[in-house]
Amino acid sequence: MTEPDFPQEESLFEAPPIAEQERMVEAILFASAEPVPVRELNSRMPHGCDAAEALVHLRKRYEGRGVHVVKVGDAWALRTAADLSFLMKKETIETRKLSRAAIETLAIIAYHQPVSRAEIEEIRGVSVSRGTLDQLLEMEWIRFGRRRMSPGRPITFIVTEGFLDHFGLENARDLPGLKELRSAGLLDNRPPPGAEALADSEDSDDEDQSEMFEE
Amino acid sequence: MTEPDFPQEESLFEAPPIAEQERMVEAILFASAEPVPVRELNSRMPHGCDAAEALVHLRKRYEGRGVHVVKVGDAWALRTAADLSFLMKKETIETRKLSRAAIETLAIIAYHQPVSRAEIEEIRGVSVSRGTLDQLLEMEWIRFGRRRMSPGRPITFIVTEGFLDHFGLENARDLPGLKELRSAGLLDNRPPPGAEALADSEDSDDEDQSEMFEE
Amino acid sequence: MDENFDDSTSLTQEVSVADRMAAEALIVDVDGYEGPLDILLTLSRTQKVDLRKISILDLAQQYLLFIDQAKTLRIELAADYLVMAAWLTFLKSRLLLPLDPTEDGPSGAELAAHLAFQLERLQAMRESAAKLMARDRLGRDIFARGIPEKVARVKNVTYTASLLDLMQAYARLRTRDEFRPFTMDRDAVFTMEEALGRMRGLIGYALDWTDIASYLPDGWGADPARRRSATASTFAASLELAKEGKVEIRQSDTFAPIHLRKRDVS
Repeated sequence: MTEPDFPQEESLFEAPPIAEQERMVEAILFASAEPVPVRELNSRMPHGCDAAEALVHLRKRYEGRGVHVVKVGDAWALRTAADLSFLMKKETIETRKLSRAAIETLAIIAYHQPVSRAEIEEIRGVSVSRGTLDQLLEMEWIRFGRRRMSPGRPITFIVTEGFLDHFGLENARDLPGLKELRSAGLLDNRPPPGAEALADSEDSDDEDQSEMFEE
Repeated sequence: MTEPDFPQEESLFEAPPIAEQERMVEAILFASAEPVPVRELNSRMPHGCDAAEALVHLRKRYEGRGVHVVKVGDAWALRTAADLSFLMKKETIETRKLSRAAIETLAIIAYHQPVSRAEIEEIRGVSVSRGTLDQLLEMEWIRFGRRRMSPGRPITFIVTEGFLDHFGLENARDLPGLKELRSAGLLDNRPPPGAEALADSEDSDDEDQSEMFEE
Repeated sequence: MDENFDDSTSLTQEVSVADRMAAEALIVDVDGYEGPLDILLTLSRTQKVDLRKISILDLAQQYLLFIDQAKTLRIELAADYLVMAAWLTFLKSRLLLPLDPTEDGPSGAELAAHLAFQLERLQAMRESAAKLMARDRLGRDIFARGIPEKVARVKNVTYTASLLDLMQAYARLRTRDEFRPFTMDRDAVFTMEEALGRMRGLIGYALDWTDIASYLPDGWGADPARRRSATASTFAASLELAKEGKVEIRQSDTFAPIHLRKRDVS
């Protein structure tokens, strides 16, 4: 029950051995249904612990087990192995059926993020209904990103950690087929011929999906 | 998503190896919202499995880990190791200014120690709540001193080492006297007529600080 | 895009039977389509070629035919379907007419290439969406902890005070008496109301002339300040009672004692 209340500079107390730190990370991850960020692990563990290192060990330990240590963005979680899903009928959560429009909009946001509503509409060729975006926002699969620095300063959409968690992705770079789409130029913002104005709408300083995957 | 589509009566299929059964038990216990009885484990696992045996292995595997396999009534569950329960707390430290009542009470104790509760009340002109003294005691800035040899033998309060540490004082005599307070601009008025009278009210047999204010 | 253009030169205005049947099948549930681009993408599949090699001119032709048929069948089409039809008519003419160097704007080939890109991109997004939805998903294929433990939030409050706070508090206490709000010191004041109250109770017995000095309250005669106040208020109270007609007052000489007696009410 003792608290690690000694300040940072104090090195009188040595950090617990790494095996003990691994146990601690294990306990914290087991206790949480949500992914736990590394910084939270460190703040809850005694001073001097290195949760990131403990995680490397823990992840290895759970390889091939019924439960896996998975990375979700900057956070970590324990999740059951996918091949055992047949045992879990009882736990299955009926997710709301998504409309085709919602599924496509979600994919467009994931692959093109950050992306404005006008850009989503340009890709789909139809207007995006308010309800579709609302539903995705409500499910916490997408959220608002930064505003574009272009005229009208449109708001952009990006996917959330909840999205990554739901689809079992470590980060947005792991989206299926992303590399191929990129090299095929299908994620480029290609303005219609004769519409220079639209080309300007692209931010130069925004870290967007296309830049994130430069290798 | 594949179904274990071998029916109960069919014995053509052998039960999965025990290591695999252990994984299954692990995943079920992990994902289940409540402890799971052995018979439910068996009914959820493929035909021919022996959940009880798998549990023995699983339990051994989690020995000494951050999480234990525990029996809850007739059912089984995974639980955080008791020695790690301190990790299930998220500590936030909030710094607050001491209340006016507390700082005044503390000042009186520091300048007049040893001082009884009745004396503190006389100086403050209002009653001192039990909570205020408790707070200062809990902070370990004051402690109980000797009892007065006067009628009722009231308990007195004095300041602690922790108090001196916090305020950077060698001893309570280092506290600036009224004269210094006045020259520092903290007291612009002539000494109140009652100040000396109060000093006189101190017990003579106690080593007190009234002389500090003699000018 | 050159391919598109080459294809288009060999295109006949006649549409094959298969194309027509496909287009008719589309009409049945035009509501199921999400806009013109969706229809174009569906129509493009009838060409059975890689989207990159698609003939935009053929596609434009198919689309226009589809719109015509919809009109014949009196199916009401949303405005954007008609806008697309007009645009494709324009594109078709651009693709078929020889390039006019004096004309402004993008060439037909550029426009066609962009449309092809849009179709390919939409198709790619649809495939990606399908792949995404087919992944092992939380709550369906993979599961989170079923009995999460509550993380107790413990708020540790530390109180601080500086030496200055301490000294200021003490200074405040020791100087407080000097800042007593102003009040009249009423110890030596016997008010007229008090005197009047006292005398009303006593005048019933004043049947004969009595010195008003005898009406001073007990304990107010010794201290000069108190006597002064009591005398003044008693005198004022006597005048008040005389005004009310309850008593008579007389004084034989200057500075002589003042007497009063009860006035008989006839």
